[in-house]
Amino acid sequence: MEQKKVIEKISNEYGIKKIKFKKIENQQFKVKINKKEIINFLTYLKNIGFWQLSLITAVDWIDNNQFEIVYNLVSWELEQHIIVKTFIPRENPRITSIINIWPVAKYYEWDVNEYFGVVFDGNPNNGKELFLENWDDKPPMRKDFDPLNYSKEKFPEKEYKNFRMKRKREVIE
Amino acid sequence: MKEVKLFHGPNHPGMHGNFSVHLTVDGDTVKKAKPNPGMLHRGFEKLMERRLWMSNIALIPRVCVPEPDINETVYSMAVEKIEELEVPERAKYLRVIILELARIAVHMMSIGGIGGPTGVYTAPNWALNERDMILDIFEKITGHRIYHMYIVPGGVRQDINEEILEFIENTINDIESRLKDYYEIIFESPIIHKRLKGTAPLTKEQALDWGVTGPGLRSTGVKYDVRKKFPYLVYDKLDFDIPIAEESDAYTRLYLKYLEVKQSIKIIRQVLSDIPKGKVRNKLMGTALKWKIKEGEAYGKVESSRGEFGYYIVSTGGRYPYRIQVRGASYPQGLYGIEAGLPGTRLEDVSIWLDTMGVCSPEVDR
Amino acid sequence: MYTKKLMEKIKNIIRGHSLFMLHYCTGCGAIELPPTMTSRFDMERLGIAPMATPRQADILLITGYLSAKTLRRVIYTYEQMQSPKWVVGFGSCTINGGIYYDSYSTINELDLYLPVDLYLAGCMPRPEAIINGFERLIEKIENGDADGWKHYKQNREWYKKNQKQALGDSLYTTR
Amino acid sequence: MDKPKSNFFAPFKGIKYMIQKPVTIRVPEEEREAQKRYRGFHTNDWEECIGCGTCADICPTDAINMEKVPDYDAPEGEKDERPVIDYGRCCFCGFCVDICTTGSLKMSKDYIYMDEDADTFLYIPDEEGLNKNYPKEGYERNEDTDLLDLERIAMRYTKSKKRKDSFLEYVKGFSKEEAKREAARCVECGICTDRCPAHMDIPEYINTIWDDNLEEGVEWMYETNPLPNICGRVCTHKCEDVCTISHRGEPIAIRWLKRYIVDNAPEDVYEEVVLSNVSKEGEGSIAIIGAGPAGLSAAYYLRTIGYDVDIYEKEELAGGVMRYGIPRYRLPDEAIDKDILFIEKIGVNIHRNTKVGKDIKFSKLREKHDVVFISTGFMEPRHLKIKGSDHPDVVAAMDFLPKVRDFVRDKKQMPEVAEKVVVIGGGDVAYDVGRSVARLQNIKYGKVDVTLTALEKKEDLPAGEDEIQEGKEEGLEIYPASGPVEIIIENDEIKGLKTAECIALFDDKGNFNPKLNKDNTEIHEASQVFISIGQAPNYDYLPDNIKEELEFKGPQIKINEKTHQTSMDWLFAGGDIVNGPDIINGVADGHNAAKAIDDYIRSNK
Repeated sequence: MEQKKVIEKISNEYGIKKIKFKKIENQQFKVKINKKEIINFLTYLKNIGFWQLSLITAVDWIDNNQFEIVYNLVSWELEQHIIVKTFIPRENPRITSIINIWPVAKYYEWDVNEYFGVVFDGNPNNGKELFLENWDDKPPMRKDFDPLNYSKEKFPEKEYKNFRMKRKREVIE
Repeated sequence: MKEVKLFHGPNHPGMHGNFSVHLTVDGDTVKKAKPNPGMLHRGFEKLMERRLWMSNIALIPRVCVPEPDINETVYSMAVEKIEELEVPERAKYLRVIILELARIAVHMMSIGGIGGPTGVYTAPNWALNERDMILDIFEKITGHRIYHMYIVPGGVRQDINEEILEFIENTINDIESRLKDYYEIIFESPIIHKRLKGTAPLTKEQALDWGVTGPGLRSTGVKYDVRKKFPYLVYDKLDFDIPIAEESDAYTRLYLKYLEVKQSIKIIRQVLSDIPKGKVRNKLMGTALKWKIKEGEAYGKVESSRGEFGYYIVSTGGRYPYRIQVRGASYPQGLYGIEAGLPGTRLEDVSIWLDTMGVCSPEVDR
Repeated sequence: MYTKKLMEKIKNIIRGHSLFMLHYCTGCGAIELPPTMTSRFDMERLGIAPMATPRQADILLITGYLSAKTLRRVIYTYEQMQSPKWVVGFGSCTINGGIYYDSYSTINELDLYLPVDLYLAGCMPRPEAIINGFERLIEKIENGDADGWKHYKQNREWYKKNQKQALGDSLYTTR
Repeated sequence: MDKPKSNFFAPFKGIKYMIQKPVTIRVPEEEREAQKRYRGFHTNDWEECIGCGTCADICPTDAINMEKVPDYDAPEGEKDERPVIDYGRCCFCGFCVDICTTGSLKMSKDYIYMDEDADTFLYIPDEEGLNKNYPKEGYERNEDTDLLDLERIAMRYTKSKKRKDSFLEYVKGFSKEEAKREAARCVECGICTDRCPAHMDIPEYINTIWDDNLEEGVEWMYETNPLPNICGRVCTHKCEDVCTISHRGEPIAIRWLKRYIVDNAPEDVYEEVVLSNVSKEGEGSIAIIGAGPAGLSAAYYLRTIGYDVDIYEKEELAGGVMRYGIPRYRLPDEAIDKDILFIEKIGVNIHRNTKVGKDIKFSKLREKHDVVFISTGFMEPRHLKIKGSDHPDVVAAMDFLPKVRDFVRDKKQMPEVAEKVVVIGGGDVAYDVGRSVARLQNIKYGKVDVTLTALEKKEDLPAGEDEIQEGKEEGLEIYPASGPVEIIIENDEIKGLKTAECIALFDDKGNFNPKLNKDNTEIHEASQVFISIGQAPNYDYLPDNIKEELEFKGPQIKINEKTHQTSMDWLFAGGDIVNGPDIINGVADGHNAAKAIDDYIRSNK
């Protein structure tokens, strides 16, 4: 289906008229949604054909003191990709889990929880370790975490011994 | 009987890659499974934020080791979407050549990989040679066997000449001439039939619930292929079929890969005859040290050998990406799929399950 | 005395000619091992074959980067292996962190945690380089120069200290 | 989908391969050469490499470090560093080869290296290669892989037809888009900074254009140069001669980018930046004689430290050679005014029309101020002593150029120009004269007839390349390698200039002593001759007792290079009367003198 028609359909059926869609390319568009609306909106999208949840991710907007939670949905029937975004505050970040809509969201949310520290209410794995082991610093994907410093402290770099810069050969007179 | 906890991997001959599954078994039957990823975690997404748009090209192929080119392509495509950068037609064809060759290489590797859990060691000895011949092509085109760093935003790094085109043609002819032997020696082999037929079944509902894509989903009858539904590069101009099956088991999934190899050869043939002349790269403004990408975000996706592979890129208009998230193609089956799908499987089939579902640990861990 | 030395020499020659490589893929370099093992480059010509279990293996190949999480497993694995045993560092990452030098989850210098007998340059080394590397290792074993495992035994304290720095005090348990 | 059926005999079908050639490559007995484009270990040609460090900047793995080469004095345009590659980091992407500014760094086909000692993996690339076997060349950069932008953005000029009778500025300046494109080519190596006499932070201010942050650009500029409007137009741009991009392409238009920043930074921002530099730390007062580049530069930096500064300028307008020497079509008054305005705004007093020795006594300056800084420049013409050079129609450049500027500025009387003119000299000033004369001729007669005669050969004319090119467009004819012999005068009127072929400029000892071949002469018809063979200083403002105490070397004053003092500790000197030869050197000299004066005053308290 054409993007315009899909957008029209969503705007008409979903009720809230004010949603602003923005085209990224012919088969991809994005939309910003209020945090409270997110469950309803995603449920609706799944019902109209966006069956596949491609990805849940987060972006740390440290200057605005916000986290952006991004849901990527694909419909191979409508042949459209939609990016749904919502913003939550950076202090004590919480958002409702969507594992009841898409079971696979359990791991995407766990991922975001581990790397950003965002708590998904309803997900049983909040605070547990998945990828990392014995992690002892702030969530690593946050913007204020510096991986190089951490690496230097924990995993020392090699110091090359016996190295002496020498002139390899007489450079032209 | 008493339940026993078993660590399947990371050092296990049936494990492809550095990945571990915690199994709770009752006798030979798996009762509970918990994936334990992260052995290959390198924090790619964080590292990319610290590197220039160009320098990232060196980093990203390492996200998925067996099939690095999809990373370069999808990163470049997402960047091109944000920057609205045109790619020359010839470069698109060249990218298709690389991607399809890579698909053949990976499928060959998974056909060979089935030798591990089943004990049919003919398979790896044959199939990996096939893969190596493709690596020879890669070395000729890009200058390296595994990590090509060939596809960059705006096109590809180097043009190829007639000699290389001919070399590709000869190699795929050579591979195709042996495909019949694969059919007979591997797919008609009674051992493979005994071990794979009916093993590790997957229903359509399961596949949709877990979010499986690629051959896994197609083997349950859903005809979803990014190349057809969200055409990129020049796939809409090429003539090829998407093989699908109705009932999914380990054998079907493996056989689908074999059929896809045939389709890939067909695609490469078309590309070799259709490839237009012209330049291969549109560069961004200035030197690579100063490249900037416009403000915005985009999700680039391609059909990898294991399904939909995507990069979500956010740029704030600077010299470094603001945020990149990798959507590994085997992320759904590699994590949630294991938890939901493995219980009920017999212990000796766990390796087969992981192998034919195409769990690629580096892209899950990132 | 002489007979002991002679015996050692003969033992070394025999050891060098039947090496079992632990089949453990720790990083991306592992992708070049299948061609090396199978028909194209066929490392069995040199008497090297993959082995599934650490207790029967002689060579531990660290194929590239090691995340801290893997390092813990690799240390268990190494300590399970029977002496004499050899470690081969594979590619840039094992020497000085490689492309992941600034990663929060991968180690930089393998030599701090395990004794390495041979390093191969490249990212990643080609099968040719691997086979040449194995030849060199065999040579070293025959000459009795490859004694990393002795070094590990003698300097256990030092290695343990480094391992603890990277993995925390709970070296053998996870939280 | 039809699935294959199980067949008991299927596996045996592989038996036919028993009689075929095995696929195994028997490494190490069998050596396999890498493919043509293979990215193996690096090689580096030390003669070509200039140590710019661009490879280290692009490296995704931080594998390349620039290390100083001991006992190596790098020539101009080169750094004394060379890359060192850490194969414990390198990922063989080849970006360093793609971006190498000189093409010295290459990759070989060599790919096997192993060692038990990890310390041997740090490698100083040279032609021998890592295995010391002079490997074959592998990966090569080409146009597609190149990561530099080699083509300069063309500057837009007024066409020669339009500009030939106009004194309006003919260089139009970059638009925003053009400036950004040009700025994006810079690789930030900093070799230009080393070369610039004033050591301007060129990469930093170019970067501000790319980042759309001109305010910071102005800040960077005023760090080292308080006359950016002027230097952005008429600087001799030594920096561009050494630009690393020029090894394979066209150098970055550093001068025009500087001009872009000052022309386009918003006025209020500009003022804020300049004014905020002033501190109130220093106590003392300084007299500066001469408001030329050195004087103004010294005044600005002394004032920013907090000193009271008075400049005494004998002319009606400040600016010295910039105001009265350089023609207006190259340097409009607005640019000079803008720079001087800001210098005055921060509190520098410029006493115009005040000639020291006449309007104010030198001894009084000495009383009023703690320190006197002289920077009066070379404003007097140097005379040529040949037959006929005392004719009134023989005009010196430094007498003529101020008149032209006065004419253009106030529409005063037009200076006399004849229909046929010869200019003796081949430097920038000679071209200034020639092109000014051409414009005046166009206004007066509607056609151009200007001939330049230079001692130097065509390839080493001292004038800038664009000057020569643009002069040609405007109708100037140049006769290189011809030395003046005689100005032919008939009936008290000039008929022409007789020149002889110049064989050598210097004698055996290396002193300037042109040798002329009197057998090969030429006569250039003209009724007016301009002489532009250099300028001289004028020290008549200095009282005799001070002049006696000063030390001279030729026409210039000898100073202590570190402290900028003359033989009297309170008297400092700078600019052309000490160093020369162009504006940017004057600015640098003024800045250094300011620092020296500051040190002197502080140490005396």
